[in-house]
Amino acid sequence: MAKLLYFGRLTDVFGANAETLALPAEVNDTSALRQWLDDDRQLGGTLMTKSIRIAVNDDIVPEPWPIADSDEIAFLPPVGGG
Amino acid sequence: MAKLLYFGRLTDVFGANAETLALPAEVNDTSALRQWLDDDRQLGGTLMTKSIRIAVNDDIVPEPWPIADSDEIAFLPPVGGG
Amino acid sequence: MITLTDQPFDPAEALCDFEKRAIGAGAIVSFTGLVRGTSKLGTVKTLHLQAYSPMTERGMAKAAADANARWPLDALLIIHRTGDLEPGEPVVYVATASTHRRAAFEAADFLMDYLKTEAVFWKKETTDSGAHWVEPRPEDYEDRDRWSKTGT
Amino acid sequence: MITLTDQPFDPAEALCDFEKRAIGAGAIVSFTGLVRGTSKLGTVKTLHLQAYSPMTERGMAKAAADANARWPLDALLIIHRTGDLEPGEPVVYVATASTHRRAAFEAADFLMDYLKTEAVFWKKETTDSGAHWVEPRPEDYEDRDRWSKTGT
Repeated sequence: MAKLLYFGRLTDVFGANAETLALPAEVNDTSALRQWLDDDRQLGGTLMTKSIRIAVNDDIVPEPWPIADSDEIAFLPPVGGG
Repeated sequence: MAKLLYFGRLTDVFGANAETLALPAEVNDTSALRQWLDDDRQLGGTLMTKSIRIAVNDDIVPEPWPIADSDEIAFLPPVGGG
Repeated sequence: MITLTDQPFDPAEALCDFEKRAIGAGAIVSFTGLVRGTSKLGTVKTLHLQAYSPMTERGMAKAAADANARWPLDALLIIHRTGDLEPGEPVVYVATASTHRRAAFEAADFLMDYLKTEAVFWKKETTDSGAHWVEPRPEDYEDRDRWSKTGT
Repeated sequence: MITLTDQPFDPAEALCDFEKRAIGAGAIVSFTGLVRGTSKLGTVKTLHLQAYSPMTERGMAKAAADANARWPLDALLIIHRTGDLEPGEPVVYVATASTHRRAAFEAADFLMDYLKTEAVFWKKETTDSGAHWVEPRPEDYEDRDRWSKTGT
Protein backbone atom coordinates (compact mmCIF):
# COMPACT_ATOMS: atom_id res chain seq x y z
CA MET A 1 0.00 0.00 0.00
CA ALA A 2 1.20 3.51 -0.81
CA LYS A 3 0.68 6.43 1.54
CA LEU A 4 -0.37 9.62 -0.24
CA LEU A 5 -0.06 12.99 1.50
CA TYR A 6 -1.89 16.14 0.42
CA PHE A 7 -0.67 19.56 1.54
CA GLY A 8 -1.88 23.15 1.29
CA ARG A 9 -4.89 23.66 -0.98
CA LEU A 10 -4.78 19.97 -1.93
CA THR A 11 -5.93 19.21 1.60
CA ASP A 12 -9.20 20.88 0.64
CA VAL A 13 -9.29 19.39 -2.87
CA PHE A 14 -9.00 15.85 -1.48
CA GLY A 15 -10.87 16.59 1.72
CA ALA A 16 -8.05 14.90 3.66
CA ASN A 17 -4.38 15.22 4.60
CA ALA A 18 -3.54 11.67 3.69
CA GLU A 19 -4.82 8.35 2.46
CA THR A 20 -3.42 4.86 2.10
CA LEU A 21 -4.24 2.91 -1.04
CA ALA A 22 -3.06 0.21 -3.39
CA LEU A 23 -1.62 1.66 -6.60
CA PRO A 24 -2.76 0.04 -9.86
CA ALA A 25 0.02 -2.05 -11.43
CA GLU A 26 0.50 0.36 -14.35
CA VAL A 27 1.06 3.35 -12.04
CA ASN A 28 4.82 2.96 -11.63
CA ASP A 29 6.13 6.52 -11.81
CA THR A 30 5.09 9.99 -10.63
CA SER A 31 3.74 11.07 -14.04
CA ALA A 32 1.45 8.06 -14.24
CA LEU A 33 0.36 8.69 -10.65
CA ARG A 34 -0.57 12.34 -11.33
CA GLN A 35 -2.62 11.29 -14.38
CA TRP A 36 -4.32 8.33 -12.75
CA LEU A 37 -5.22 10.15 -9.52
CA ASP A 38 -6.44 13.27 -11.33
CA ASP A 39 -8.71 11.12 -13.54
CA ASP A 40 -9.84 8.91 -10.67
CA ARG A 41 -10.94 11.90 -8.55
CA GLN A 42 -12.12 13.97 -11.52
CA LEU A 43 -9.89 16.90 -10.61
CA GLY A 44 -9.83 18.36 -14.12
CA GLY A 45 -6.03 18.65 -14.30
CA THR A 46 -5.34 20.09 -10.85
CA LEU A 47 -2.58 17.53 -10.24
CA MET A 48 -0.99 18.02 -13.66
CA THR A 49 0.46 21.48 -13.00
CA LYS A 50 4.21 21.77 -12.52
CA SER A 51 3.76 24.11 -9.58
CA ILE A 52 2.72 21.03 -7.60
CA ARG A 53 5.90 19.18 -6.76
CA ILE A 54 6.10 15.59 -5.58
CA ALA A 55 8.20 14.18 -2.74
CA VAL A 56 8.84 10.46 -2.57
CA ASN A 57 9.82 9.17 0.85
CA ASP A 58 10.44 12.70 2.15
CA ASP A 59 12.60 13.92 -0.77
CA ILE A 60 11.44 16.17 -3.59
CA VAL A 61 12.17 14.28 -6.82
CA PRO A 62 12.84 15.24 -10.43
CA GLU A 63 10.07 13.74 -12.58
CA PRO A 64 9.14 11.28 -13.78
CA TRP A 65 10.44 9.32 -10.77
CA PRO A 66 9.78 5.62 -10.18
CA ILE A 67 7.37 4.76 -7.37
CA ALA A 68 6.51 1.55 -5.60
CA ASP A 69 3.44 0.48 -3.70
CA SER A 70 5.31 0.88 -0.38
CA ASP A 71 6.27 4.53 -0.86
CA GLU A 72 5.15 7.66 0.96
CA ILE A 73 4.26 10.11 -1.79
CA ALA A 74 3.51 13.75 -0.99
CA PHE A 75 1.88 16.35 -3.25
CA LEU A 76 3.31 19.79 -2.51
CA PRO A 77 1.72 23.03 -3.80
CA PRO A 78 3.94 26.16 -3.70
CA VAL A 79 5.44 26.47 -0.21
CA GLY A 80 5.99 29.53 1.94
CA GLY A 81 5.97 30.28 5.66
CA GLY A 82 6.75 33.33 7.76
CA MET B 1 31.85 85.87 28.12
CA ALA B 2 31.77 83.01 25.58
CA LYS B 3 31.19 79.42 26.59
CA LEU B 4 33.45 76.97 24.76
CA LEU B 5 32.59 73.24 24.67
CA TYR B 6 35.08 70.51 23.82
CA PHE B 7 33.84 67.07 22.73
CA GLY B 8 35.38 63.70 21.97
CA ARG B 9 39.18 63.67 21.85
CA LEU B 10 39.19 67.44 22.40
CA THR B 11 38.01 66.77 25.94
CA ASP B 12 41.42 65.17 26.52
CA VAL B 13 43.33 67.81 24.50
CA PHE B 14 41.88 70.62 26.61
CA GLY B 15 41.65 68.59 29.80
CA ALA B 16 38.04 69.78 30.19
CA ASN B 17 34.58 69.59 28.67
CA ALA B 18 33.99 73.30 28.76
CA GLU B 19 35.35 76.66 29.77
CA THR B 20 34.02 80.20 29.93
CA LEU B 21 36.26 83.00 28.76
CA ALA B 22 36.34 86.50 27.30
CA LEU B 23 37.18 86.44 23.60
CA PRO B 24 39.78 88.96 22.42
CA ALA B 25 38.19 91.78 20.41
CA GLU B 26 39.75 90.63 17.12
CA VAL B 27 38.32 87.11 17.44
CA ASN B 28 35.00 87.77 15.72
CA ASP B 29 34.48 84.69 13.58
CA THR B 30 35.05 80.93 13.84
CA SER B 31 38.23 80.96 11.72
CA ALA B 32 39.83 83.57 13.95
CA LEU B 33 38.73 81.59 17.01
CA ARG B 34 40.31 78.36 15.76
CA GLN B 35 43.60 80.15 15.06
CA TRP B 36 43.70 82.14 18.28
CA LEU B 37 42.76 79.21 20.53
CA ASP B 38 45.17 76.81 18.79
CA ASP B 39 48.01 79.32 19.23
CA ASP B 40 47.03 80.22 22.79
CA ARG B 41 47.07 76.57 23.94
CA GLN B 42 49.98 75.58 21.70
CA LEU B 43 48.00 72.77 20.05
CA GLY B 44 50.13 72.70 16.89
CA GLY B 45 47.20 72.92 14.46
CA THR B 46 44.82 70.45 16.12
CA LEU B 47 41.92 72.94 15.88
CA MET B 48 42.69 73.87 12.27
CA THR B 49 41.52 70.60 10.70
CA LYS B 50 38.23 70.59 8.77
CA SER B 51 37.20 67.31 10.38
CA ILE B 52 36.54 69.34 13.53
CA ARG B 53 33.26 71.16 12.97
CA ILE B 54 31.99 74.08 14.99
CA ALA B 55 28.48 74.61 16.38
CA VAL B 56 27.42 78.08 17.45
CA ASN B 57 24.52 78.19 19.88
CA ASP B 58 23.70 74.53 19.22
CA ASP B 59 23.77 74.67 15.40
CA ILE B 60 26.60 73.46 13.19
CA VAL B 61 27.65 76.44 11.05
CA PRO B 62 29.30 76.90 7.66
CA GLU B 63 32.58 78.72 8.20
CA PRO B 64 33.75 81.35 8.72
CA TRP B 65 30.72 82.22 10.87
CA PRO B 66 30.48 85.37 13.00
CA ILE B 67 30.72 84.89 16.75
CA ALA B 68 30.01 87.14 19.69
CA ASP B 69 31.27 87.11 23.25
CA SER B 70 27.90 85.81 24.48
CA ASP B 71 27.83 82.67 22.28
CA GLU B 72 28.06 79.01 23.17
CA ILE B 73 30.65 77.59 20.78
CA ALA B 74 31.23 73.84 20.52
CA PHE B 75 34.17 72.06 18.87
CA LEU B 76 32.98 68.76 17.37
CA PRO B 77 35.39 66.05 16.20
CA PRO B 78 33.90 63.35 13.87
CA VAL B 79 30.72 61.99 15.47
CA GLY B 80 29.40 58.46 15.65
CA GLY B 81 27.36 56.45 18.12
CA GLY B 82 25.88 52.95 18.17
CA MET C 1 19.13 26.76 16.76
CA ILE C 2 15.87 25.94 15.03
CA THR C 3 12.51 25.37 16.66
CA LEU C 4 9.27 24.32 15.01
CA THR C 5 6.43 24.55 17.49
CA ASP C 6 2.64 24.36 17.66
CA GLN C 7 2.70 26.37 20.90
CA PRO C 8 2.65 30.18 21.21
CA PHE C 9 6.06 31.74 21.91
CA ASP C 10 7.30 35.12 23.11
CA PRO C 11 9.78 36.98 20.84
CA ALA C 12 10.97 39.18 23.73
CA GLU C 13 11.86 36.08 25.74
CA ALA C 14 13.57 34.63 22.65
CA LEU C 15 15.63 37.82 22.24
CA CYS C 16 16.60 37.74 25.91
CA ASP C 17 17.83 34.13 25.63
CA PHE C 18 19.55 34.88 22.33
CA GLU C 19 21.49 37.80 23.81
CA LYS C 20 22.89 35.47 26.46
CA ARG C 21 24.10 33.08 23.74
CA ALA C 22 25.48 35.93 21.62
CA ILE C 23 27.58 37.68 24.26
CA GLY C 24 30.58 39.28 22.60
CA ALA C 25 28.89 39.56 19.22
CA GLY C 26 28.36 43.31 19.11
CA ALA C 27 25.42 43.28 16.66
CA ILE C 28 22.11 41.45 16.93
CA VAL C 29 19.34 41.71 14.34
CA SER C 30 15.96 40.18 14.96
CA PHE C 31 12.83 39.81 12.88
CA THR C 32 9.37 39.11 14.25
CA GLY C 33 6.54 38.18 11.91
CA LEU C 34 3.06 38.63 13.36
CA VAL C 35 -0.29 37.44 12.01
CA ARG C 36 -1.95 40.45 10.39
CA GLY C 37 -5.43 41.52 11.38
CA THR C 38 -6.58 42.27 7.84
CA SER C 39 -5.92 40.83 4.42
CA LYS C 40 -7.14 41.53 0.88
CA LEU C 41 -10.12 39.35 1.65
CA GLY C 42 -11.25 41.00 4.87
CA THR C 43 -10.77 40.72 8.61
CA VAL C 44 -8.55 37.79 9.53
CA LYS C 45 -9.93 35.34 12.08
CA THR C 46 -7.22 32.68 12.05
CA LEU C 47 -4.09 31.67 10.19
CA HIS C 48 -3.41 27.94 9.96
CA LEU C 49 0.17 26.79 9.33
CA GLN C 50 0.83 23.33 8.00
CA ALA C 51 4.33 21.77 7.91
CA TYR C 52 5.71 18.49 6.55
CA SER C 53 8.10 17.07 9.12
CA PRO C 54 10.94 16.27 8.92
CA MET C 55 11.27 17.92 5.47
CA THR C 56 10.39 21.32 6.96
CA GLU C 57 13.03 21.09 9.70
CA ARG C 58 15.64 19.76 7.27
CA GLY C 59 15.06 22.70 4.91
CA MET C 60 15.36 25.22 7.72
CA ALA C 61 18.58 23.58 8.94
CA LYS C 62 19.99 23.79 5.41
CA ALA C 63 19.10 27.52 5.18
CA ALA C 64 20.76 28.13 8.56
CA ALA C 65 23.88 26.30 7.37
CA ASP C 66 23.87 28.41 4.17
CA ALA C 67 23.66 31.60 6.24
CA ASN C 68 26.51 30.45 8.47
CA ALA C 69 28.64 29.65 5.42
CA ARG C 70 27.95 33.02 3.84
CA TRP C 71 28.26 35.40 6.81
CA PRO C 72 30.50 35.35 9.90
CA LEU C 73 27.76 34.71 12.47
CA ASP C 74 28.29 34.09 16.17
CA ALA C 75 24.78 32.76 16.67
CA LEU C 76 21.53 32.24 14.78
CA LEU C 77 17.99 31.43 15.85
CA ILE C 78 14.81 30.50 13.98
CA ILE C 79 11.47 29.85 15.67
CA HIS C 80 8.49 29.01 13.44
CA ARG C 81 4.92 28.26 14.43
CA THR C 82 2.59 25.60 13.09
CA GLY C 83 -1.12 25.08 13.84
CA ASP C 84 -3.78 27.72 14.35
CA LEU C 85 -2.83 31.33 15.10
CA GLU C 86 -4.81 34.47 15.80
CA PRO C 87 -4.10 38.01 14.59
CA GLY C 88 -1.23 39.61 16.51
CA GLU C 89 0.38 36.27 17.38
CA PRO C 90 4.02 35.73 16.37
CA VAL C 91 4.40 33.32 13.42
CA VAL C 92 8.13 33.52 12.98
CA TYR C 93 11.17 34.85 14.81
CA VAL C 94 14.67 35.06 13.37
CA ALA C 95 17.73 36.41 15.19
CA THR C 96 21.32 36.70 13.99
CA ALA C 97 24.43 37.82 15.87
CA SER C 98 27.73 38.92 14.44
CA THR C 99 30.70 41.16 15.10
CA HIS C 100 29.64 42.95 11.93
CA ARG C 101 26.39 44.89 11.79
CA ARG C 102 26.07 44.36 8.03
CA ALA C 103 26.46 40.58 8.31
CA ALA C 104 23.75 40.38 10.98
CA PHE C 105 21.31 42.44 8.88
CA GLU C 106 21.96 40.52 5.67
CA ALA C 107 21.77 37.08 7.25
CA ALA C 108 18.42 37.85 8.93
CA ASP C 109 17.07 39.27 5.67
CA PHE C 110 18.29 36.18 3.76
CA LEU C 111 16.71 33.77 6.25
CA MET C 112 13.37 35.59 6.07
CA ASP C 113 13.41 35.44 2.26
CA TYR C 114 14.06 31.70 2.53
CA LEU C 115 11.25 31.23 5.03
CA LYS C 116 8.77 33.19 2.91
CA THR C 117 9.42 31.35 -0.37
CA GLU C 118 11.16 28.04 0.20
CA ALA C 119 10.46 26.84 3.70
CA VAL C 120 8.08 23.88 3.60
CA PHE C 121 4.92 25.44 5.02
CA TRP C 122 1.43 26.06 3.74
CA LYS C 123 -0.77 28.83 5.12
CA LYS C 124 -4.55 28.94 5.22
CA GLU C 125 -6.14 32.24 6.12
CA THR C 126 -9.71 32.35 7.42
CA THR C 127 -11.36 35.74 7.09
CA ASP C 128 -14.92 36.93 7.60
CA SER C 129 -15.48 36.26 3.89
CA GLY C 130 -14.18 32.66 3.86
CA ALA C 131 -10.97 30.64 3.85
CA HIS C 132 -8.16 30.44 1.30
CA TRP C 133 -4.63 29.14 1.01
CA VAL C 134 -1.96 31.86 0.79
CA GLU C 135 1.00 31.34 -1.54
CA PRO C 136 4.10 33.58 -1.87
CA ARG C 137 3.68 36.84 -3.82
CA PRO C 138 5.87 37.68 -6.85
CA GLU C 139 7.74 40.23 -4.65
CA ASP C 140 8.65 37.43 -2.26
CA TYR C 141 10.33 35.49 -5.07
CA GLU C 142 12.11 38.66 -6.25
CA ASP C 143 13.38 39.28 -2.72
CA ARG C 144 14.71 35.74 -2.56
CA ASP C 145 16.44 36.04 -5.94
CA ARG C 146 18.62 38.86 -4.59
CA TRP C 147 20.68 36.18 -2.84
CA SER C 148 21.31 33.86 -5.79
CA LYS C 149 24.96 33.46 -6.55
CA THR C 150 25.66 33.39 -10.25
CA GLY C 151 28.85 31.83 -11.50
CA THR C 152 30.03 30.45 -8.18
CA MET D 1 9.89 57.26 19.97
CA ILE D 2 13.43 58.27 20.88
CA THR D 3 15.16 57.82 24.21
CA LEU D 4 18.59 59.01 25.24
CA THR D 5 19.50 57.57 28.62
CA ASP D 6 22.43 57.25 30.98
CA GLN D 7 20.78 54.23 32.63
CA PRO D 8 21.08 50.57 31.51
CA PHE D 9 18.11 49.29 29.51
CA ASP D 10 16.82 45.86 28.48
CA PRO D 11 16.35 45.25 24.72
CA ALA D 12 13.98 42.31 25.39
CA GLU D 13 11.72 44.58 27.44
CA ALA D 14 11.95 47.22 24.70
CA LEU D 15 10.90 44.66 22.08
CA CYS D 16 8.00 43.53 24.25
CA ASP D 17 6.73 47.12 24.62
CA PHE D 18 7.32 47.82 20.94
CA GLU D 19 5.25 44.79 19.88
CA LYS D 20 2.33 46.17 21.83
CA ARG D 21 2.63 49.51 20.01
CA ALA D 22 3.07 47.79 16.64
CA ILE D 23 0.05 45.48 16.74
CA GLY D 24 -1.24 44.93 13.24
CA ALA D 25 2.11 45.69 11.61
CA GLY D 26 3.07 42.20 10.48
CA ALA D 27 6.83 42.74 10.39
CA ILE D 28 9.15 43.96 13.15
CA VAL D 29 12.90 44.31 12.74
CA SER D 30 15.10 45.11 15.69
CA PHE D 31 18.78 45.84 16.09
CA THR D 32 20.72 45.57 19.35
CA GLY D 33 24.24 46.95 19.58
CA LEU D 34 26.28 45.60 22.49
CA VAL D 35 29.62 46.78 23.86
CA ARG D 36 32.26 44.39 22.54
CA GLY D 37 34.63 42.64 24.89
CA THR D 38 37.69 43.08 22.70
CA SER D 39 38.95 45.72 20.30
CA LYS D 40 42.07 46.19 18.17
CA LEU D 41 43.78 47.59 21.23
CA GLY D 42 43.02 44.78 23.66
CA THR D 43 40.45 43.75 26.22
CA VAL D 44 37.78 46.39 26.68
CA LYS D 45 37.14 47.60 30.21
CA THR D 46 34.64 50.39 29.57
CA LEU D 47 33.07 52.35 26.76
CA HIS D 48 32.21 55.96 27.52
CA LEU D 49 29.54 57.68 25.41
CA GLN D 50 29.35 61.45 25.28
CA ALA D 51 26.39 63.32 23.77
CA TYR D 52 25.66 67.01 23.12
CA SER D 53 22.08 67.70 24.15
CA PRO D 54 19.80 68.84 22.65
CA MET D 55 21.71 68.59 19.33
CA THR D 56 21.98 64.80 19.73
CA GLU D 57 18.23 64.34 20.31
CA ARG D 58 17.37 66.74 17.50
CA GLY D 59 19.53 64.80 15.03
CA MET D 60 17.98 61.49 16.05
CA ALA D 61 14.48 62.94 15.68
CA LYS D 62 15.40 64.17 12.19
CA ALA D 63 16.69 60.71 11.21
CA ALA D 64 13.48 59.13 12.53
CA ALA D 65 11.42 61.62 10.49
CA ASP D 66 13.51 60.80 7.40
CA ALA D 67 12.87 57.06 7.91
CA ASN D 68 9.14 57.68 8.32
CA ALA D 69 9.07 59.76 5.13
CA ARG D 70 10.94 57.13 3.18
CA TRP D 71 9.26 53.91 4.30
CA PRO D 72 5.68 53.10 5.33
CA LEU D 73 6.35 52.46 9.00
CA ASP D 74 3.71 51.76 11.64
CA ALA D 75 6.10 52.40 14.51
CA LEU D 76 9.75 53.19 15.18
CA LEU D 77 11.91 53.14 18.30
CA ILE D 78 15.44 54.28 19.08
CA ILE D 79 17.10 53.90 22.48
CA HIS D 80 20.68 55.13 22.85
CA ARG D 81 22.93 55.05 25.90
CA THR D 82 25.26 57.71 27.21
CA GLY D 83 27.75 57.49 30.06
CA ASP D 84 29.94 54.55 31.05
CA LEU D 85 29.16 51.06 29.76
CA GLU D 86 30.74 47.67 30.31
CA PRO D 87 31.30 44.90 27.74
CA GLY D 88 28.06 43.06 26.93
CA GLU D 89 25.85 46.05 27.84
CA PRO D 90 23.43 47.34 25.19
CA VAL D 91 24.53 50.66 23.67
CA VAL D 92 21.78 51.07 21.12
CA TYR D 93 18.43 49.53 20.25
CA VAL D 94 16.45 50.28 17.10
CA ALA D 95 13.10 48.74 16.18
CA THR D 96 10.91 49.32 13.13
CA ALA D 97 7.44 47.97 12.33
CA SER D 98 5.71 47.85 8.97
CA THR D 99 3.21 45.88 6.95
CA HIS D 100 6.11 45.24 4.59
CA ARG D 101 9.05 43.12 5.67
CA ARG D 102 11.42 44.90 3.27
CA ALA D 103 10.49 48.35 4.61
CA ALA D 104 11.10 47.25 8.21
CA PHE D 105 14.54 45.81 7.33
CA GLU D 106 15.63 48.82 5.27
CA ALA D 107 14.47 51.42 7.78
CA ALA D 108 16.30 49.71 10.67
CA ASP D 109 19.44 49.40 8.54
CA PHE D 110 19.19 53.09 7.53
CA LEU D 111 18.75 54.24 11.14
CA MET D 112 21.77 52.23 12.28
CA ASP D 113 23.91 53.73 9.51
CA TYR D 114 22.78 57.18 10.66
CA LEU D 115 23.56 56.38 14.29
CA LYS D 116 27.03 55.05 13.46
CA THR D 117 28.17 57.99 11.32
CA GLU D 118 26.04 61.07 11.91
CA ALA D 119 24.45 60.85 15.32
CA VAL D 120 26.08 63.35 17.68
CA PHE D 121 28.01 61.04 20.00
CA TRP D 122 31.64 60.50 20.83
CA LYS D 123 32.96 57.19 22.13
CA LYS D 124 35.97 56.60 24.33
CA GLU D 125 37.13 53.05 24.74
CA THR D 126 39.28 52.07 27.71
CA THR D 127 41.23 48.84 27.24
CA ASP D 128 43.94 47.13 29.23
CA SER D 129 46.45 49.04 27.04
CA GLY D 130 45.00 52.51 27.56
CA ALA D 131 42.15 54.76 26.42
CA HIS D 132 41.32 56.20 23.02
CA TRP D 133 38.48 57.92 21.21
CA VAL D 134 36.78 55.79 18.55
CA GLU D 135 35.66 57.44 15.31
CA PRO D 136 33.61 55.84 12.50
CA ARG D 137 35.45 53.48 10.13
CA PRO D 138 35.53 54.05 6.34
CA GLU D 139 33.06 51.12 5.96
CA ASP D 140 30.60 52.96 8.21
CA TYR D 141 30.64 55.96 5.86
CA GLU D 142 30.25 53.65 2.85
CA ASP D 143 27.26 51.96 4.48
CA ARG D 144 25.67 55.35 5.10
CA ASP D 145 26.26 56.47 1.51
CA ARG D 146 24.05 53.63 0.23
CA TRP D 147 21.05 55.73 1.29
CA SER D 148 21.96 59.01 -0.39
CA LYS D 149 19.38 60.08 -2.90
CA THR D 150 20.91 61.53 -6.02
CA GLY D 151 18.81 63.72 -8.25
CA THR D 152 15.71 63.74 -6.09
